[in-house]
Amino acid sequence: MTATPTVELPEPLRLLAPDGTLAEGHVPALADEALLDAWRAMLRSRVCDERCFSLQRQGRLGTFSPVNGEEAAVVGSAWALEPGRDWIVPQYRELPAMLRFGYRLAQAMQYYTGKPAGSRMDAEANVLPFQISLAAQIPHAVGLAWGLRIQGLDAVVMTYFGDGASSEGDAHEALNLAGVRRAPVVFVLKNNGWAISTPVRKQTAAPSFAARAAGYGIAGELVDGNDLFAMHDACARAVARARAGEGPTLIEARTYRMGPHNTSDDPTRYVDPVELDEHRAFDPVERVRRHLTARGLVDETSEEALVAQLRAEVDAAFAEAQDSAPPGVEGIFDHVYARAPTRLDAQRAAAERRAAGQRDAATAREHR
Amino acid sequence: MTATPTVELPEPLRLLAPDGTLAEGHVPALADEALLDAWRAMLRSRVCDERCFSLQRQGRLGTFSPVNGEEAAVVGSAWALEPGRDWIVPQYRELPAMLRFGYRLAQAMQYYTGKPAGSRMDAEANVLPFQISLAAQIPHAVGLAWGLRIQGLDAVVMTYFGDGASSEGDAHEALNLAGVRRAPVVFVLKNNGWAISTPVRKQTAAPSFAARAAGYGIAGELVDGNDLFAMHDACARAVARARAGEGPTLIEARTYRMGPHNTSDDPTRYVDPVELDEHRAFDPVERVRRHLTARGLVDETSEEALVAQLRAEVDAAFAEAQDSAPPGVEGIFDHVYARAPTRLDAQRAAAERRAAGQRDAATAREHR
Amino acid sequence: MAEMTMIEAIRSTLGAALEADERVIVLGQDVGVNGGVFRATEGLQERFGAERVVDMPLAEAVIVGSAVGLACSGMIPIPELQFLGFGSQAFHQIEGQVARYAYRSQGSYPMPMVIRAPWGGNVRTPELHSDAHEAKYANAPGLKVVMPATARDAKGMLAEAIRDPDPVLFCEPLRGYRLIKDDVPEEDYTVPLGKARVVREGSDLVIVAYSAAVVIAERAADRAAEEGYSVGVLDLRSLVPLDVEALREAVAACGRAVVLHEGSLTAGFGGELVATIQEEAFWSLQAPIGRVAAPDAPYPRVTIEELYVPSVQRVLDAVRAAMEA
Amino acid sequence: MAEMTMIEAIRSTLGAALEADERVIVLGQDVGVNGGVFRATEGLQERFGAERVVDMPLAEAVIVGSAVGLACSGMIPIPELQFLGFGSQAFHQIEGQVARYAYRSQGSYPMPMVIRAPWGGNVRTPELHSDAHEAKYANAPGLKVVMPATARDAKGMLAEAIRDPDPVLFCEPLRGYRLIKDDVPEEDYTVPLGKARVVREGSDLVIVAYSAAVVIAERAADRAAEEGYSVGVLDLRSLVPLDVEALREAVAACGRAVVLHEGSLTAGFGGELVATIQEEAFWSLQAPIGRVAAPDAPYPRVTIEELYVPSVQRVLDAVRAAMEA
Ligand SMILES: Cc1ncc(C[n+]2csc(CCOP(=O)(O)OP(=O)(O)O)c2C)c(N)n1
Ligand SMILES: Cc1ncc(C[n+]2csc(CCOP(=O)(O)OP(=O)(O)O)c2C)c(N)n1
Ligand SMILES: [Mg+2]
Ligand SMILES: [Mg+2]
Repeated sequence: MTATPTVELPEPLRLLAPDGTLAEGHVPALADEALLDAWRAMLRSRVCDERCFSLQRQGRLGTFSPVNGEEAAVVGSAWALEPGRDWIVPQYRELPAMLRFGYRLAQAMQYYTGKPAGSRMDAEANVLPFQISLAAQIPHAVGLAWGLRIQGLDAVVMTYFGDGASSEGDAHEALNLAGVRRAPVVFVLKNNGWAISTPVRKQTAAPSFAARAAGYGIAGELVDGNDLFAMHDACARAVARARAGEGPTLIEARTYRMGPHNTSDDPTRYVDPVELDEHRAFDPVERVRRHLTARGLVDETSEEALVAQLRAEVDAAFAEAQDSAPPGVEGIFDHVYARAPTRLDAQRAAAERRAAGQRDAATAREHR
Repeated sequence: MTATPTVELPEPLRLLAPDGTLAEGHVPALADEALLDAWRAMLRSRVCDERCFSLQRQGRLGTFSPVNGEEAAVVGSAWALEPGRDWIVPQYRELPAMLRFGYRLAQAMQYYTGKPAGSRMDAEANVLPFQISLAAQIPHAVGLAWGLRIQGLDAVVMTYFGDGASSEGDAHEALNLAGVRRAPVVFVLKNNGWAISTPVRKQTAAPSFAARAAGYGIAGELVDGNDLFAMHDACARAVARARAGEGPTLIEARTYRMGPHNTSDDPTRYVDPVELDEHRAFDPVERVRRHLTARGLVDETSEEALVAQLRAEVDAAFAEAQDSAPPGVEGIFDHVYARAPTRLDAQRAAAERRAAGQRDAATAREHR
Repeated sequence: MAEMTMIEAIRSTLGAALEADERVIVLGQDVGVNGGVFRATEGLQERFGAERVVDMPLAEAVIVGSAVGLACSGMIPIPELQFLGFGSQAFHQIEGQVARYAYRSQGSYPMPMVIRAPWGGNVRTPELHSDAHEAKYANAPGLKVVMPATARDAKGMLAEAIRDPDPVLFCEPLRGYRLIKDDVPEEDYTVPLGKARVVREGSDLVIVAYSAAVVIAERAADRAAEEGYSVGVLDLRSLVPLDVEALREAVAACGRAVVLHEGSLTAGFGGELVATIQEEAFWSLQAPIGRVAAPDAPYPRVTIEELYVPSVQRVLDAVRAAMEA
Repeated sequence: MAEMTMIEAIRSTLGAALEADERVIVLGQDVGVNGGVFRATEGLQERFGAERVVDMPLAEAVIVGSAVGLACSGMIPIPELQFLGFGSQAFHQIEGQVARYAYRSQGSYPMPMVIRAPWGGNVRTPELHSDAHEAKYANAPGLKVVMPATARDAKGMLAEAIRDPDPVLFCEPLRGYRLIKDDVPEEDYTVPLGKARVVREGSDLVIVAYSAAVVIAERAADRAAEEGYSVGVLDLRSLVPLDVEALREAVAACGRAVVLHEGSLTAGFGGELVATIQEEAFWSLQAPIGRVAAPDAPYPRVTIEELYVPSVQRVLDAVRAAMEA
């Protein structure tokens, strides 16, 4: 009758060993062109991280949060969905997933360079914008999934959040509502060990976040988040359940943040270098590389060519973002309301006069 | 590796059968004078519910939420604590627990008649006031337990909330923090089947709230909330763990709200009378009565005398509350700040002038 | 025309909106089977089913937050806060998400949402249920804040708010639910947001108010009339958009004003009104603009709430003070 | 005296408070090992241990909510919100619990708490990090709201806020953390809450400001001086308590005022200031009081934030408008 304080938990699902060998008898659903596409997305992410970091150091980019170390968690999950049909609701560290669903790299670069257009979504994109307010997107994901289902679409929504964000009330309220409404959502909780400087053991006493699923009457699974195949496999099953009307799943992707929290962070203040080194052995990109190399699908030469191409892609995107001038006064006022109060229009007119170098005749006028 | 959607859950802990017989071999820790004291508290609660309802119907009392049906859940848990040492952090439906820890019935009557003094606690009372904001008290309970421990006291804090309140973000954040800090808290989640008109199946898809404990790395237990002995037993174990520094426990007390949500509610709109009738068979007061009668500890005559005495107690408390005049202007201003802004003092002075029938010379003056 | 209470007016608009547009969905605590704790949604679940009038778990942040997602999917959600005071639990979703999602997404995801919320004092509710929080929401750019004072406006403004592509916080005065009763056209109509209503003209002074306080303003104007003062009453109807024009005209015409609201004084919406009036009509002002508001104290328990909520007498005192200044 | 940045001043007060009183406990996200994302608590965990400078889970409501419980137990908690914008996640705990717990319990449970929160624009932060929410908190009776503009005040007012038996929201301007640097006494001292600071006198007009905007006000006053206007600057220091006396005196002396704040205009704290000034000094006023504030739009992305945050030029324009009115 007494539930013991800590439930004995299974090891995370792992299908691809760190040395690149597949689990006995496992035939990955992620194969052929999709697999290579996923591989490219992982490499693109690395290339983008590197490039953005150096641009930020040169003062040409704003705050940036790298994906570094979490490529398999993000790509494996997102590749279990169907572009054009399903949706991505991100936090801020899941660019590869967003790119697959219609967000463009040049938009990301606009976002990172602080331009409002970086969060404008193309009509055909099935992505919500980056979310700065931690966990606030999780209720949105549930509502989105619910609304799409009401409209007869059998879309699945995948939303991401971190071990830190999992502590917010919004995470709880959303997981619970998803259970009640059997909303077609896959919750990907990327446990990367850190919330800025806060290690996961200070975040929760739970031995696993996946264990929370039972408290909402939903499916839960603990997965090696650095294993592309395991992530894809678990998420594909979750997507199938969601699609079939069997409700949501909480996936805990055990991964590790290999770099700083973001460009303002100095992890040497709090990350034990020995621990960091240990985690390097589980690098998700390296693992897939080993696997693909062993299967003869990639080699050093082809990867070099690919990386060069990805660099060019990233550079082109950055250049495109650079070329788009930041907005003027309209960037402050457009879209705040669809039908703006007259007072806001007056404020806008005043701001336009100022921008045109005209002095305000009477400040009061702008408050109309 | 996959956690199945719904964890198979044990039946609630039950030690006292509805017919009043004890589980084979169980020797209740709640015995002798403490048991009779608990019984009196349960009866007092019933008497108080009845009295308050009729006073409210006469327009002599404000909004009132009866304990009706949850007496064992409240009394069994609170009697597992030690008065003078431990603390109660209530929602609003746990008067018997508060009374054991220094809150007085006359204060409760002041509260129900809308007098501010109803939430002033005596110096020796170890109780926080009634909390209207659902779940907001749960973080308080954790902080209180934490703070008492910092100060070297080995007090245990017991906090109560409902199945409805359990959906609030505050509940999650507090349970999680309690796990991290191993705070000496016993969380008593009274699942009475309803949040006003919302049945628990619309509140959550979880088969049990106790299952949430695993997601916080804390102990959890599902208990028959209409069983005084089971509640006491589970809570006594939880208190012992907390006292020993082994951290918090989440107790789900499965009970049933036998009456309306409060004096403004009309449950005939939404409660199936058949369901309600079924639950009557599990009445917690009747169950203890049967047990005590079988053991020869109470009989009809002694109960009649007791009820008469309790009625007198409640009436005296109500009379005392009636006698205490509501405050005047000071009731608005006292205690808002310990060091009030001068502007508030000016507002107070103006209010006093008004109360004295004087017209305000200049309204502006009160905003100083 | 039919005489209707405010609650009936609101119910009828909700029914009409659910009827007219499949995308409309009503969600909240106890809005379904129970028809809302004040019966604003009574009968709607029976008419439109449990998928369109939805009883939600007890969690304000996800009631509002899931409405954001519903709107992203193309729905028109009408979440209900059981009381405005519990909007604080959803404050981050309202000010941080609902209010700025259209701006954040540069128009990709508009938020055609109406958050309904009852509030207001002198109805003997428990703590936190009467709290006036409108000034906090009026300071959340991207949101509109509507505060009707009549059944007629409640019906027409709620209809307009539902059609409006921007998110609206629609605050309903508890005191008015059953007490406010007026002639309401039976047909469908809308009342624009941001157009104040001249309740009565007055040549000496104008009292500016909104929601249930408009009745207090009218009574004070009556009493002032007995003393020979011609006092007008302006019902703002919405705080955002604010009818700056109407404020200017009303004060320019008479040169004196008293602003009135139920919430506490400091940083209450009265400050905004005074500031706007003096920006717009400074040279017409013949006396300081009076503010009548609750004191800077929490809403008290019911035995003393009448000492807290601004009374007719207090407004009258302010009128006299302005007239005699 | 030593020249100190604002962040150093704050750190020194926190250290002194932890040193002086065992009941003081600092809690928040990343305040421990990392010393806070802005290093406000750097070195404190090393000095006072992880039980007194506590890294908390990422959950604002329980950071503040557990501080309520800590206070009930007799502690003096100093919770940190990593950014004021994320105070919205804890809004129900701050306005509904912290602010009114002493009142609710009729003095049984005072809340001697200081909630520290950085905020403010033009520092190239991501969305929501710069938001000015002070008006919303100033409208939460029971709470005090402190907004220092100098390192000296930051040190002395934080010390006072910690000693003050009432709960205080202590807002720290991000822009000032390292840029604001002034002479700070090395010894322990306090600066009272509710006493404004006359930054400079002026016979033509006074600019009323607080926090990082005081520097903007000073620069505008300099520029106005070049045009021959004698412009004073009043630093409010705290919004609650509000130094009504100082406002009256400042405006009575010169007859003209401009109020300035970083947050958006409508229902911003400027409204309160204008209303108070005209209540107190109506007959001295020679021109409408100007308000300079951000527009009624969300805080924008970094490339255009300078178009949003009130500039020296805008304040100067408002000064001229008032002088020429
Ligand atoms: C509601 C809220 N609180 C605080 C912050 C400041 N903050 C930004 S990122 C971060 C840590 C996030 O950790 P986690 O959720 O684990 O995500 P990760 O960065 O590891 O991907 C914090 C505290 C925020 N953005 N939102
Ligand atoms: C934060 C908040 N939201 C809404 C309410 C309105 N309300 C009062 S009681 C109640 C239902 C509570 O249900 P539950 O938590 O199960 O407790 P019970 O009344 O069954 O004991 C609601 C919705 C409130 N008081 N606080
Ligand atoms: Mg993390
Ligand atoms: Mg319940």
